[in-house]
Amino acid sequence: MGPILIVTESTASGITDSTKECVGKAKELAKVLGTSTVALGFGPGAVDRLRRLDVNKVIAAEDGEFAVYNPAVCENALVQVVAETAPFLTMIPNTTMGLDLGAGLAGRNNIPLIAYCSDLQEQDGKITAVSQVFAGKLLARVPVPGDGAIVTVLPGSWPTGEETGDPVVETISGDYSSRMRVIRVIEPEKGDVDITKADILVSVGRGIESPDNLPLADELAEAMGGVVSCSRPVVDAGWLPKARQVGKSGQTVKPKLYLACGISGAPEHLQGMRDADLIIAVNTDEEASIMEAAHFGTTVDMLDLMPALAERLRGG
Amino acid sequence: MRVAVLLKAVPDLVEELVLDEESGSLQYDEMSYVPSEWDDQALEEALILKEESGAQVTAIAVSTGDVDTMLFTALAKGADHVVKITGDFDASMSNWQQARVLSDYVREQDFDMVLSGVQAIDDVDGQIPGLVAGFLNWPHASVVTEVRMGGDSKVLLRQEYSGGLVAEIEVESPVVIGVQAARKPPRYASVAKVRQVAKSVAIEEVSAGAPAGPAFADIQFVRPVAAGRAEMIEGDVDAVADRIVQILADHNLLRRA
Amino acid sequence: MANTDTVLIVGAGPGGMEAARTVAELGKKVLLVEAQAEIGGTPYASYATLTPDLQETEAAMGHIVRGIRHNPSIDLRVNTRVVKSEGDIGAFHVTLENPDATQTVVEVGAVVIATGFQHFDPGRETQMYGYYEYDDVITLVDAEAMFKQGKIIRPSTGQAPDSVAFIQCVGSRDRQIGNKYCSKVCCGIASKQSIEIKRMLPNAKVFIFYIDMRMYGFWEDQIYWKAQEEYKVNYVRGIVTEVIRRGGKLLIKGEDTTMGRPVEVLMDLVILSVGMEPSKGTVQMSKIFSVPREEHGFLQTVGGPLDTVSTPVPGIFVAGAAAGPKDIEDTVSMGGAAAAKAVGALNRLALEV
Amino acid sequence: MQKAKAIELEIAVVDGVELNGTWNRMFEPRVISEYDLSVLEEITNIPGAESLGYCYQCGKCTAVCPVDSVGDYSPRKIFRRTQLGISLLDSPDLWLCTTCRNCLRVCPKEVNMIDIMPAVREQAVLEGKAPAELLTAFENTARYGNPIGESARKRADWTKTAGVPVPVMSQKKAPVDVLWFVECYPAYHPRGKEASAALARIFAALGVDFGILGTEEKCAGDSQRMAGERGLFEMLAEHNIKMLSKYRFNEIVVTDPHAYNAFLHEYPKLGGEWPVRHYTQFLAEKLAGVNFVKGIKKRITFHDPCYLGRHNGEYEAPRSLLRALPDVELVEMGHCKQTSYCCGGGGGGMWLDGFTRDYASERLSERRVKEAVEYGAEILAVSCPYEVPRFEDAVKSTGHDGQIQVMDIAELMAYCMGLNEGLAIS
Repeated sequence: MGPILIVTESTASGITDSTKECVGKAKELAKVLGTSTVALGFGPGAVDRLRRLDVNKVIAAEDGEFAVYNPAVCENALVQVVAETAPFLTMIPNTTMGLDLGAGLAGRNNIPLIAYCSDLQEQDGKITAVSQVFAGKLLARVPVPGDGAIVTVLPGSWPTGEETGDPVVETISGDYSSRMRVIRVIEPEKGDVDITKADILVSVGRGIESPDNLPLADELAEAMGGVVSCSRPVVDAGWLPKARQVGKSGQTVKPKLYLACGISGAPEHLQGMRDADLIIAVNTDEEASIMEAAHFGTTVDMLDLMPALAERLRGG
Repeated sequence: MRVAVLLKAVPDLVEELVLDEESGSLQYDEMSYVPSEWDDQALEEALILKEESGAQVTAIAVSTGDVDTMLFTALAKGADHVVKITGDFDASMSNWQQARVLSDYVREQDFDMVLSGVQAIDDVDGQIPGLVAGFLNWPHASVVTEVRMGGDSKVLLRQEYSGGLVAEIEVESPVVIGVQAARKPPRYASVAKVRQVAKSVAIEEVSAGAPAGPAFADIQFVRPVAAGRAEMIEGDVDAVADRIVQILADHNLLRRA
Repeated sequence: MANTDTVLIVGAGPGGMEAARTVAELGKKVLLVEAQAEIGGTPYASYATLTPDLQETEAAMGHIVRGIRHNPSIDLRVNTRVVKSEGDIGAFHVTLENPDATQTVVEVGAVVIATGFQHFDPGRETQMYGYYEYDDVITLVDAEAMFKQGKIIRPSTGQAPDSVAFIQCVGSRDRQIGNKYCSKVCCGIASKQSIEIKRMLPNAKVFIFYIDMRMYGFWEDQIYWKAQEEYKVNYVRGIVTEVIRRGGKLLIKGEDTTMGRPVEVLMDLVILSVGMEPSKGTVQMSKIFSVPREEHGFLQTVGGPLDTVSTPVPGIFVAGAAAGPKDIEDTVSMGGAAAAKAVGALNRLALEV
Repeated sequence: MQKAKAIELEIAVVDGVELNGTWNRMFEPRVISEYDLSVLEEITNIPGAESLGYCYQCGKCTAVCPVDSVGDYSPRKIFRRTQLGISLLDSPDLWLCTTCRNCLRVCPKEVNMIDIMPAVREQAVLEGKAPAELLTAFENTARYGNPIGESARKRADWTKTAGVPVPVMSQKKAPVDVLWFVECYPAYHPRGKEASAALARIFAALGVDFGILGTEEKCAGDSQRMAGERGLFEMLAEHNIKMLSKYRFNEIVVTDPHAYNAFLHEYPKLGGEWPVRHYTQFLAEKLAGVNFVKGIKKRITFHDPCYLGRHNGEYEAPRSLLRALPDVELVEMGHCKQTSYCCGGGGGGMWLDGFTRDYASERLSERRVKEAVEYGAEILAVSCPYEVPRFEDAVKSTGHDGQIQVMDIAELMAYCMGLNEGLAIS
């Protein structure tokens, strides 16, 4: 059986959590399958970044062409590494990189692809991948074929692995050039709030009562690493700009967490947020229709809860 | 510049997905189909390119069901030409197989660029453009939010990464692009216009054989644990706050230090 | 000794002609005196079509004119002026100046004055519309002369205009120039002319700048609505006060009062909707027959709205625009009324005698 | 003094430099330097929009236009702006009209916004110039048969909550007296569903022999027509006519005045001609047989739906129902019957709240709720399914929660008949 190959991803602050989750899972699976793990990393400093990963082997492609992430160049390198190492599983975080490389590799090397994977389960030496299909409305349980597969893994699927390894380090170089060239990478502008892009939304409704209470929401959002959004009455009152409005006449959002505070949940509002992964509703009315859409609900006063929650999250 | 836009109809999630809970198989007959929303974005970006640079836009769909309205709508929106690939296909046809059929057609034609939605929600491989690019061995970029013409048959792309980072990419055609979003919201084709097009323009039909390729055996579908009505968190403010922190931790939503 | 058989009618326009026909029909003799060579008056001489029905003037009035000429009861004297009058009802001794400059005295029982109006002179005093400076500033009357030729052109170039502006109330409703009154017909005539222009030049842009549109009775839908709805004539509330030459065109300046914004727009042709003033003849007849003029300068009548034709002088009646701004309908009606009253006065006199 | 307004372009390029927002601030030219009549000509050449050119600026419409009362809009102003070369096709004015017909009621020149608006909007939709949220409603309607984007299969799900059998024609397989055309908001909106359930119970109590189309029914489409999607309207009408033609019934009863309007005036043109009544008309005739068991000791006012009242002349039927309710005191608002003001939902307004917000000082529904409160009403009774959600929202946003309730006449009637115990009249 071939090794488990993890295509690693890193940002300015180092290896991503999603990569570490793959590493942890790969190690667990390799152990029961009796195979090894290999991590492939791109870009300058890849050797240093991957040196402590808990894998058996690290392959680093550091040279000039890898100075910035270039989908076609990385795909060329990956195709070669896969040809040489013949992995059983190729795991890639299901980010832009995963969407670039997973399908491209699958097509070029004729390997089945399982995307939007949220779990890999082992039983009797067989691996079953769980893939989110139909926008998460269903999960597909896919037996990984004996010849292996490529899986692109949704961030947040597993706990992150530890960086306590001492792998063999190999660097590769060659002609991976492509007709594709990255001209520049642009940093996001600071201060712009696009609630459709936020993973976490602290959304306030009429229950905020007064604009004087908005700092409570701001502080909570900051503590959670999220952004403040709202329902229409708050915009109508002029307390928050239109760009923050969730709902039929505002934005449609699909965050990982939607914390609805003091929002009753008019159908027009639900239309804009019902696809959030996790919805927690804070509303003194247990019968409010937001409770139908929410996963968790509470009837405590949002104005008390927000600071209490912020304090815990800052403290943690 | 000839641009191919690959369109796919996917099950409409507004309708309940009907599942045989015993066998874990999907009841495809019970589904109603809508154009994949990302394909709509790809078509829009192609039409913007047409307006900017006079590109010739061909919309292509594999006939896994009724795709005519989708193709007529593409014409009504401004596509120059539409192609339906026919064969012994049905709604259960995998993305892999569709990508095969589409790439075979694209290879024979003289397209400079292939645009399609970055995601297709109805299959485990989830992505037509990457597979098509792989089969064609053309360069490919996903999560693209802008496509423009550069000089010398070059194409300029904007690719988005998490955290709001954006890369500007230049690529010599031919290229395959997985479109996340067009620069403008997809345009609306009025019903009158679609009906008029349907009466006056014919869809080109091209037949294809059944594609071979990796297929997953025994995919089982299950419903995620149903959310239903909110689980009420009881207790005073402190108890509730503690519980919410725990829920966030369970969902990997706590900020990591 | 009284002459109860003959009515003198001064002026052979629509009012005078109708008075003459009516007197003749009522069995009296008519002496119809017209200073011009032709009869028919201002509309017949100057207007290509009539307001409000856009009938061609010749077709509408020709048979009336011919009827007057051939009526045995009507003694028509053209190129003839009234120069003097003495006596009273039943015995007016009126001196006529014949075409050969000789004078004749006639005796008549009653008189109908139908000496009409003249158009306001747009060059006068405060009116700064450049009528005498710019070829392409014309009046309603000039426009009618062109319509008679079957065309409308910019006099400066001989070409058809692309844009035409009517300016309403020129010479009317203005205390400073001494004409406080509304001339009554110009809104209708401008609308009628705008329809004619659009018929000849469907692509021309035609504007009417107005203070208020004064469309009496049926004129509202017969001309105003028709011009706007069928002929796409543009009515803009707010009067133009300045016309200056810019390039080969005319820059008109005014205020669009509906929008509350100034207007400075280029036009090819500007048509001044000039109003009515008492004609010279009317002023002279006032002196000759000692009929006082009312405060606006027209012949005075005594009955207010209830008697529109009797003057303060017994036996002397007035018809048409000699008594104030009138459209043709009013003028003709007054002609009939004045004739009836004149014949009636003579009949009463005959009974007394 | 009226000052010239500042205008900002989203992006202005000056010497190759992009200037956005306040950096390219300019002032609207004060002087009118051209009357670009091509624009007026373009608009009035659209079949149906001819009468815009008839306006003679009397201003009667401005006085009665509900939209002008919250903004700067009226047919007179539209004509003048168009005459000055501002194209209605590109102007937000095009989407503000709710087709309430109050202007046409007073217009001496019969400038007919009821014809002009759909005609010009249709052109704008063709040119891709319609607001996005409206297009979403169109797309939903085309796809699901309802503008809300709810599952077509769930159109009859509300019947489960009715508590009485609601026969669906395809299952009943027998002729009925009354074919009840339910419409979208009564089938899907939570408050609409409550009113539908109440009406079903009233029908059952009165022994009405009725049936519904269920999932065979699609939106009647009248508001989509008024909002500029005639093609969509025709598609829906063809579908509904085809479905209705399968069954035998004596008359159609509709919940929605917009559907009433369509069945009365538009469907016959497409071959679908049946006797049709609004449910208030139907019930008003049956009042003698109604057994009221309790009263409502409240002051109730009635909001006339534009498409029942001004469009189709029915003012009395809903009032006769309200007057019949025991203990009720019916009060009239200043704007009532012929002079009633719009709730803001008609002519596509239902799907343009986000757009309209930027051009109005408040929503029309808020104006109306304030008026109802001003006249001392404790219950605002309605008979159009657009209105319960609109007015309930407005009650909250104007701070009148607890002071006035919004109820469909069917809900009130069912309550007094002892068929609506759940209704909380506070």
